Amino acid sequence: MVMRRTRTLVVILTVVMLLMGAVGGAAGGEIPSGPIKIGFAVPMSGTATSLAPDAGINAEIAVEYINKYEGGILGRPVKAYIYDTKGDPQTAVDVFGKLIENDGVEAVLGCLSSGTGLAIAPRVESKWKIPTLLLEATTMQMFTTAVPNPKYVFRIGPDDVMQSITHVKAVLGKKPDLKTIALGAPDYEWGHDVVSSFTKILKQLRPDVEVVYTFFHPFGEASPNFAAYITELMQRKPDVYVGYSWGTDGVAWHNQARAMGLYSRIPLIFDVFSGTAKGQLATEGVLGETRAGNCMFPPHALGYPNSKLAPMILERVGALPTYGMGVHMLTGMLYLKAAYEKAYDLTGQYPTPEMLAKTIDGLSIIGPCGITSMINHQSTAPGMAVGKLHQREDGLWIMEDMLIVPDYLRIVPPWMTVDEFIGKLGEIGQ
Amino acid sequence: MGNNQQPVLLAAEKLRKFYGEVRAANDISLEIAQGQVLTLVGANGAGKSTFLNLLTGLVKPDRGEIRLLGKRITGLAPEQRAKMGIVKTFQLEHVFGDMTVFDHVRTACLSAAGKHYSMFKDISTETEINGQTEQLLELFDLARVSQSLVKNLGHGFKKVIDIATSFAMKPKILLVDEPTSGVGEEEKYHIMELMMNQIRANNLAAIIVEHDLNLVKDLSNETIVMHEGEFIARGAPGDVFGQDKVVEVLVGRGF
Amino acid sequence: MGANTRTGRMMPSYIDDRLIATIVLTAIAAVIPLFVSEYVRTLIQRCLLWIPPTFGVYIIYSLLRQVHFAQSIFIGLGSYIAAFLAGKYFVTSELLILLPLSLIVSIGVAYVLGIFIMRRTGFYFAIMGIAVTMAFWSLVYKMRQITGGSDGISDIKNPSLFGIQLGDQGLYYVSLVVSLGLILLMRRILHSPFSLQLRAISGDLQKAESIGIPVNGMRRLAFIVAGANAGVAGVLLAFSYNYVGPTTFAWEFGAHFVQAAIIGGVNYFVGPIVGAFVFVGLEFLVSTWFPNLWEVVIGVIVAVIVVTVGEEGVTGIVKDLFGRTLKRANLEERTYSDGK
Amino acid sequence: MFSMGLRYILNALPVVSYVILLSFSYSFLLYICGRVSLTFAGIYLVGAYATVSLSIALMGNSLSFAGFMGILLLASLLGAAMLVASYLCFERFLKTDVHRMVATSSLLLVFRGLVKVVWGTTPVTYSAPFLELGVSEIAGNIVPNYYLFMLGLALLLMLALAYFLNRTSWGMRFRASSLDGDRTMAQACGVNQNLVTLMTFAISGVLAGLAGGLYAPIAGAAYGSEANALLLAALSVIIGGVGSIGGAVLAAFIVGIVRAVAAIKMPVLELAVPFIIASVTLMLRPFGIWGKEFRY
Repeated sequence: MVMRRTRTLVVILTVVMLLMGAVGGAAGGEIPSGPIKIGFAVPMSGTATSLAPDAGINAEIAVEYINKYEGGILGRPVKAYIYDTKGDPQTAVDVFGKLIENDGVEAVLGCLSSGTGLAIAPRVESKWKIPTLLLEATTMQMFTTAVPNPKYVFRIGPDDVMQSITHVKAVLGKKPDLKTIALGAPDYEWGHDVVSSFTKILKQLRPDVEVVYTFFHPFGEASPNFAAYITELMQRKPDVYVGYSWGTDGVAWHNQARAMGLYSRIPLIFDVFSGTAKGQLATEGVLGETRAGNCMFPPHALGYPNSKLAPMILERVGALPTYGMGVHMLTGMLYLKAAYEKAYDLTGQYPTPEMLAKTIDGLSIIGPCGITSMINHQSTAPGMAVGKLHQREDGLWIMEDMLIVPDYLRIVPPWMTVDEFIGKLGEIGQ
Repeated sequence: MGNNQQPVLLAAEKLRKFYGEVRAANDISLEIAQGQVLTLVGANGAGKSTFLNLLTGLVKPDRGEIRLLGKRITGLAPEQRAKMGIVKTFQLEHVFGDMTVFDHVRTACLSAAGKHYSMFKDISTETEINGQTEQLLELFDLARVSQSLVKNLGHGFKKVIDIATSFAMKPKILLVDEPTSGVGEEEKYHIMELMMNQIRANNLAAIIVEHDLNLVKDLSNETIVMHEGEFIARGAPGDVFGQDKVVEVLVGRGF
Repeated sequence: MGANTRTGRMMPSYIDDRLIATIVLTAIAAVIPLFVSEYVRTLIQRCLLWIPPTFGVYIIYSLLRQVHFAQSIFIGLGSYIAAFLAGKYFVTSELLILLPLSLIVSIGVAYVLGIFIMRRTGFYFAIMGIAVTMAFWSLVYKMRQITGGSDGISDIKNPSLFGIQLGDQGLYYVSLVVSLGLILLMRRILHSPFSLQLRAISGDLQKAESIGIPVNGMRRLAFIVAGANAGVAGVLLAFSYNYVGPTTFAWEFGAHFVQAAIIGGVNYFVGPIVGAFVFVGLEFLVSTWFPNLWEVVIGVIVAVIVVTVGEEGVTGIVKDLFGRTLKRANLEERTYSDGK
Repeated sequence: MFSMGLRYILNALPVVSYVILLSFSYSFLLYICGRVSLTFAGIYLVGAYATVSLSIALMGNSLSFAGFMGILLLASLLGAAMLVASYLCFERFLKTDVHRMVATSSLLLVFRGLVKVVWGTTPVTYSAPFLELGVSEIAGNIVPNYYLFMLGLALLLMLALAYFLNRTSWGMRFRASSLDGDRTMAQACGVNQNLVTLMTFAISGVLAGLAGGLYAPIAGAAYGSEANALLLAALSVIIGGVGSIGGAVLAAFIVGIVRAVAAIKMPVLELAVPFIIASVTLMLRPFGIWGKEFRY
């Protein structure tokens, strides 16, 4: 009997211990100690680098900012794993594999070009299942054909239609009496996409405006000569020129167009990415946009977090505005921070990747571009603004006379296709 | 060794090659029969090497014709002519330095057998070729260095290797460009002997360019003197070297 | 066999050493995925798939002494064949169809390109290679409707073999088998009459012509062999990324194989294998330790190797360090004096 | 028709000018020393960055054109010094052409990597000299005076080099050592080969550095621009021929103008067209339009 009782006691004790262990395990939602690992897959060599300059430094800045001014995530410092995609989609696949499978990061920010984004997004959804915030990768294919029902993939930066609607509205708003327009873009997928959606939307809203000249210049040639295009452009004499050249292309375009007098000969110029380089900034009076991609810090966002971010960028990169990688990355980090904290608050547990991904969607944060929300895996600011560039006394370029296009005019609702939405644009505008 | 009963093997007709002002070959004609050994002498720049190169096709003539056994070969590439039996050895070092002696000769054996594109066969299974190669190495007294890299061997060896390689092509006519230049006195005779033995044994035709007039007398009983792209004398070496103009060309310039 | 008459030693004979080394290395490659993380497996797979194109560069370099920058054409062809047939316009994902098809296309394209590229040597050959690669690149880049332009073709599903859908692990083993097969084939080719005569061409062009070697034809065939290797690897590379973009056609990509071959050492048959592993491994380490210095590190390494040991490469350095040990495994087997 | 032609020529000027300098920088080295060296493209990159950084540092917003010329001079001297240093420390140990090609092309990687470390990859630009010179109107075409200045400077340098090579005793020594001449003979006649080689590298460096400096105000100093410069220069040498000054100028004009024409008339071919021309040239005239037959 004694034996038996002892045995029962042992069994009961074991069960109790196991139960306690299980409860303890469940309550193991305690925040793990040590730094939180976040991966960055950014172009740091190859052609894309000259276009998305200093992406690596910008990643460091974003992490430094979070650690220094935001107290990390859930009190844990962020440890960044920054790798080079060389701007090449295939290398990006390798880099993501390394970040996720080898280093065990909890979320990844990365991929600038559409190609890189398209290469990794399906893998993230089907295999890796780690929250991934794409920086740009603006192609419409992303959430229509590549990953139609995203769970883990998010995008910071506007999609092509969003930005084109903003651009068309801005141009029409700034110059209502325009008759002719010319468009120029770099010769790669994004360039073709934005030009075609711009043209489509323009035709919808103002069928009478004629596109007199469209050109696609070689992309990322690093020391291009645009004289032929500029001459042709001046001969066609459009009322408005909308240019999408960016990175080194943008710098070269800006220098050459200014020297050849393009800026004084065409009534309105919308240089979507005004030259962003050390030593040479924008041109007074030319239109620019506030999308994070361009980082003309809008005046209303000069407080938090830009008052702290801007000096960091100036110190490390030496140029402001810079191409928006730094801004994107900080936006992404702020989303992640907010998602971790919200998920933890709601469940009392340290979030799994799945919980994290679910939480990110629908979040709103205050970031470098003002209030920004993640709607249907797409980060948007309440309004994308276009305004005239102006250099302040202290040397900082800001935007004046801004025209803000609100979200409901830009975001394609989930129940509509892109074409339907564009077709309805006229009505919605009323 | 002149054997004029044999049919004409190789015929050159009015070959001309000018390099700007320089007349390297000025309407040269020549016929050579099987088994006939000619020596070619002349001062530097007389056009001897150019003449040989014209025959092998390394240099394209401005005009003129070359026939092998009556067949016109003027437009053919060097490698095609080599296949047909016109094989040249070089004056300067033209050897495959990174190969072993064995491989060097074997390359030519393979080429003669037409096995250029044989990619999937292990070379060690080419027993026939390897046998031929070993035989040639024996004949030219190279067997003991067969595994040495060619570039590590002396000048004399390289000459012999070059000649042995040419023989691997089973030539009909051998064009020999200064086989003994830059070789010591003693080796010279050794090399010549090795080569002449084989030429005679196979009853080959040969044109030999040589500087050493004593050697020329031993080599053949017919010699041609070349000057400024033209043949200025032809005949038995003893007779030819007595002629005034020949002395002027050869000796006068020599000093 | 002069140099190899090492009889009376404890070691087994020459050929057995090599066989043992091959078997051991293959066995390691075969079982390693069971023990390592998925990422390391991917990395090894990448190395394996880099070997065939690097061998292509190696053949052109070690036999013809030319620098072959145009490998990316054939990688690209193979990749896009896979992307079109197994991805965009789904026809088949059967490797038994895709691999031979890519082989045939690569050979055809290499034949045509070889007609004019291989007529030139030295700097001109290198630049012609780059020029032709650029032409292909811009063709693929500009045919946006078909190739997807710079966005490429994404979400290519894994292929099947004998009708069985392969997982990532299955793909690894296919890569291993294909790469091993090509290595053995290359070994055979490098010991063939063909490659002996190619070495004659690079040794002395005039002499080669004068012993009747059809220089242009043989060079072209060498180019075809190099291209075919890359074409086959291209198919598997496309599947290993599940993505194909025009950067596969970029000449910078082709230049990587030249760097890998140089690092490995073009004097040794194992050079390309060592080169592929070292290059990919180096990329892994550098991107971890100095993500910003990739170009400097790889540039300095290649430059230093060329200046100090030339064609010997890492293999040569390792051989010098551990000469005796490696001699037993016969890793020092040189293409340059292979006995007979 | 004529005015259209003129327009394309004027549009091509900046490319033409820098390609003249750059391609001759390469072909001069190849011609005199018989050395393939791709380092010149790295020098081009350094020249561009040096010019722009010095301009920003020394001149700020107060431009003086003479000051800019001084900076250009400094940049070209820096280029010469770097190329000579690269020869002394590195390139002279390279034995064969294949080695030189592989090693110097990896040196380019090092150059661009170091540029990234020093300057980052945000382009650096200083276009004041470009803007300050203003524009001219030639037959209805607007052309910045800076383009004309570039072309003038490039042509002037080429003329000076032609004079130097053909009319001076030092030039004779250079030509005696070249692929054309007989190096052993030159040595026997007391031409100091080492000195000639060093001077050739220096001149080549001056040309490359100047090309970078001259073009920098137009496109900014940008990471990665050396690859493009290298390809354009190499293609021009193939088209024009090694060692020929006339060939360098002619090829630069061809490359520049066909690109300008293609940009407007056939944008699909803009990037490919120099390669196509080079390939055709190689088929029809293997040693270039103006070149002589060399070993290369």
